[in-house]
Amino acid sequence: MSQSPYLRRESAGTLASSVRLAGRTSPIRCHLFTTDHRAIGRLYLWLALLSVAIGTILSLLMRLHLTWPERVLPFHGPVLPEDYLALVTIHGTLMLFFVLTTAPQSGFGNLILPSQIGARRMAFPLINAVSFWVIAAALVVLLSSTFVPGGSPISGWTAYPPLSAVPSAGPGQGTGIDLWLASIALFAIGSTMSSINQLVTVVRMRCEGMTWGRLPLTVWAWITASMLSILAFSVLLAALLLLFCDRHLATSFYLPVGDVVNGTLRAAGSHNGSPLLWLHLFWFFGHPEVYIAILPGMGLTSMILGNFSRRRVFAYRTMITTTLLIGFLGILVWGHHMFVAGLNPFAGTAFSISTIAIAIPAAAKVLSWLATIWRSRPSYTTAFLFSLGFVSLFITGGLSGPILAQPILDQYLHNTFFVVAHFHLIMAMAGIFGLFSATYYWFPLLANRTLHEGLGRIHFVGSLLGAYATFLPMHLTGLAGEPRHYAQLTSIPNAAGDLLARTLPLNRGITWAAFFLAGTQLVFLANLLLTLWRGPRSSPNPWDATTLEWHPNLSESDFGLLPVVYREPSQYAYQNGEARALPQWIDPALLPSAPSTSGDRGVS
Amino acid sequence: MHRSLDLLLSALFNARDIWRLPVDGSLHGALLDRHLLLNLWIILGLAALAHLLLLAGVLFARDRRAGTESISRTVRLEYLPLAFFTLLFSWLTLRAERLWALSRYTGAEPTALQVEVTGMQFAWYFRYPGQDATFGRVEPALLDPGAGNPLGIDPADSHGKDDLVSSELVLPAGREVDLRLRALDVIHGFAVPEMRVKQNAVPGQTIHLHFTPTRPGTYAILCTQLCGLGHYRMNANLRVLSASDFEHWLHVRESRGTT
Amino acid sequence: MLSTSSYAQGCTQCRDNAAATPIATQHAYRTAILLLVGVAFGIGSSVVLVGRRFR
Amino acid sequence: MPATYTPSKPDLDKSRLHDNDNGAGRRPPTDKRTGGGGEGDNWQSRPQGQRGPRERLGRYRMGLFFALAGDLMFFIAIVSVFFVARTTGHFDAYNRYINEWLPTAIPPVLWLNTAVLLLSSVTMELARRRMFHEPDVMEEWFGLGRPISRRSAPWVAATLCLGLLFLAGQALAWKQLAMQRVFFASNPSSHFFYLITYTHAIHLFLGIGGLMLALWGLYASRQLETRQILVDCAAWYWHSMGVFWVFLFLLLAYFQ
Repeated sequence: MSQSPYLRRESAGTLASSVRLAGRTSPIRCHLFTTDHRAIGRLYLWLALLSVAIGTILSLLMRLHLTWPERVLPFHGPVLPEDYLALVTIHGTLMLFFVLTTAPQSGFGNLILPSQIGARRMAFPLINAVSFWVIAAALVVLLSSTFVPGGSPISGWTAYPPLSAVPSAGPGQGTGIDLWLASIALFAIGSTMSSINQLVTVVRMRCEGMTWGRLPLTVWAWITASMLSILAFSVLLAALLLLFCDRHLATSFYLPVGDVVNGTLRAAGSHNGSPLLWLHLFWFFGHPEVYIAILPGMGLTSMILGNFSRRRVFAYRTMITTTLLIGFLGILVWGHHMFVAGLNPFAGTAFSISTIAIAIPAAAKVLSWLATIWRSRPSYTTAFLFSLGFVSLFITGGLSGPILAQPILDQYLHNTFFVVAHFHLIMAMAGIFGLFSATYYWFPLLANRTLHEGLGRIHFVGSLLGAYATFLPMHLTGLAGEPRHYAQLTSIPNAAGDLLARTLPLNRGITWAAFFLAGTQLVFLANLLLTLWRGPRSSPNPWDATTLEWHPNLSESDFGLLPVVYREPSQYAYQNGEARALPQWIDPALLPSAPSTSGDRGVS
Repeated sequence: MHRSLDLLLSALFNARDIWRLPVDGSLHGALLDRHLLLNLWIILGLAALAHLLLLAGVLFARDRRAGTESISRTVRLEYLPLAFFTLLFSWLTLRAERLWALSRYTGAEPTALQVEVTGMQFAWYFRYPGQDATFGRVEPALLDPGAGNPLGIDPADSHGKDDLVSSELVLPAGREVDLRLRALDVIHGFAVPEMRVKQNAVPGQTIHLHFTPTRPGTYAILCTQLCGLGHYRMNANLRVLSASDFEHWLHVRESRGTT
Repeated sequence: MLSTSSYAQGCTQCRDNAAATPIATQHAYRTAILLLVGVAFGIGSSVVLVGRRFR
Repeated sequence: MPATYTPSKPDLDKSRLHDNDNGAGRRPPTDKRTGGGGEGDNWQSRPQGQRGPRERLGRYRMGLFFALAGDLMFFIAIVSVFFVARTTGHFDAYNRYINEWLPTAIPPVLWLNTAVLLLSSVTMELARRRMFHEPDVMEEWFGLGRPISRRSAPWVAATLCLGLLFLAGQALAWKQLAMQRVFFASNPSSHFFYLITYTHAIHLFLGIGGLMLALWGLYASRQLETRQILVDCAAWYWHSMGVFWVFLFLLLAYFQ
């Protein structure tokens, strides 16, 4: 393995292509207004990093206020209930849209997806750049809602009307929520454009030999998520439009007759809308959105477990099928958010069954992961550890899903902290672990350097302990009856005060754990900065990976060469107990004495 | 078989302290709790098993090559467990649906006590129909909390004259109650953890919810759907009284109302 | 004891149930849900079919 | 630990050189090779992204189709709300069941508009066909001027005019309704009438932008394929808006 010029030329190649496209060497043009997919991917990741930092600080403020409401924050004064709800809303919106959707789907999607299918660029580079800037504008609009009279909206990321439709329903429900609407509409448009781009890239731009069966599972996840994005975000856009009309054009799609908010009779007379319509449209988007956030993590975990176990991903074809199946079933299950929302009870039963059905492909994935690593002597890199963490969190968070999918149990658990625990484990924490895994794994492609493994391990152990310490006890406070969205648990009158006070000791523990979890992330930030500053240069294919993004000459394909693919990913030849990686791009004719390595099925 | 399962489950009832469930004060709560605890133990077991497999798989090394797949291995490791999960989840869903149908598919008994529950930012109001057993007409335009008419009962309707409006829900133990949930402004969530019920009150809709409180005591009624800045303190008391105490309470309230 | 308010039931409940979900509305919801799901499924399947064409 | 096979020189040489063919030159823009011949000549077996002149066109067309699929979901979402709202009633204070839905009378001019829009689809299809007329393509490739642009542009311009006519007709319809005191906020059914016609009009404005871009491209762009893409995508978009309109219009006319 001679010293490959690949990595040093990589940035040069990127620069060159940007220069060629931008026409000038101004660094702003190169890095900010670039149409190069890697540069755009990096921009997405910076945007997500900024959002996750803000979102985490907001969540810590929420925990602080929830457990010690009498505390006065420096520079702020007392936290009012509406401030707490604004924190909830912006935390949810930031994390779900600007972190869990952009980072795995658009960030790593841009950085890695074209390389993984052997394409030189995305199908529509310009549209790619535009969609980034639309999403960046969405972030700016969202954050600007803090600075308008009334402050940020207080109706949560789900923005149920009439609370979100009537300006008098609370502070922040005036200009604040208008900005929120604008932000989400922009985000929907940007995401749809970016998804179309990815879908076309995968369908049309695969290199020679890259058949559907040979696509890495990450790519399968990305295109399934893209498909869901196209379907779901359009419906969200329609829902937002109707809400906008209700707010400003005196219609009443979501407002019933005789709705009296804050003493003012609204929609008097002749209109009869229903808030349930919003719930239907929103969750038709909202549930696929959850899969958009988590599918890339599932794909990546599969690939990383295979890579570091030096094995073919167990039941590869089934993994592809289950990815698609989760995508399709994901369209069918939105009603499980509405079991107690006033739906026909028969609809509850129907949605319950479709929801339970989705547990089966999810379970298939877990089984496949377990079988892939089973007694395989894996190498414990940080990326692998985070993938293991993903599996663990996915199991723990996922298993409470079937409980919540049973309407009779949801009748007790709906909107309690049990639900908060469930979706934070399976979506937020598993999603973040997937992102960390991706970061540690692909950092050599991001910055030509390798993140420090020792710090990475500390980061992993801290994060895993922190995640479980924070979110496992939430199941218990939820079972004890603690509802979501409560600004405080103390000094509440009536029997409710006693009920909530009982959860307080556990909640204090959760807050401490949350601070520990957030503090651990400082290790990651330190690792990131240290590595960017003076980290070790990475070797061309430091993980002995088999997928195309590690092709040593890929970056030079700008100048003419495209790889050819000969086999599925994660193929290995076993000799004397050693596993040799057979990258997808190596011609079988060039392999020295490889008796049983040909074909897609691997070694049998 | 079923008997022994019941025995096991009842043993696990004492585990309520582990799971921190509040006491159950309703008739249907016992079955719900049992199903919930069954679920919780199953997922705890599955989670533990999966993590054991994960750890064992990582810690006990073997030949890497042994991990390659064959058809029999795929069936054994993937499809057999999947078939098991399908059966398990179907069984749980079936049990759950039976309970769901029991509580939601049919309305309350004709003899059930009628109470109307109205949610508004940020309070619950409870209305009893009074002697004539009929709720008076309400009109949004007549809403006037300052004048003691928070629900907008139409004074022109004779049915409304004897309606009792209370800020706490008082129920007799052992009698089914049929709640009619309404919301004036935004969506509210009517939840009584100790009664194991929860149902959103949606403006523009009247939604029925019925259950039977069995255990006298004072319980919390919460709002579980984000309804604005006062959401966290939108609550009320549910007082479950013995039948005679309830009759007494109703009598006192009614005589106070007419005088 | 049952006397005080046991007569409210009969008609009020059927009226309220009807108010909550008239048959026509139920039907409309069903149509709407099928429409949304059907089109989404159609689009999803055609994406898969398009993918198969471009092997 | 040579766990990865590093490709050697011959390996790299084996990867085929990518031909940067964008349809602008070197090869006729319509491919006449039959395939089945020598190495790499079989068009269909060649890798994605390198199938020659129509490749970029196909990519843009597919992107547009995915976008239109999303757009279809947008309209379907509105239509499904339409179906629900149409039948939703409520009980008033006197326990009467009230359904406020009063069907909005369709201004007759909409029938004319529909005809205009359908006609514009025909002209657009003519423009699109002209872009792929092979004798003309060859003529241009031989350097005999730009007959394609010349023959297609009038049809695009005609579509543009018809599109503007349609929008003017819609504006007339809105004005007629306003004169009958039917506004956006008047009634649940008028909500939908205006919502559907407005959103469709916004889509048509985008389409008109696309047509103007195509018209400008026909004169400004030197690459034939770029012009083909512009006209082709504008045409498919325009056709879809026509189909959407017929669907929405029938909904408003017969299913209110």
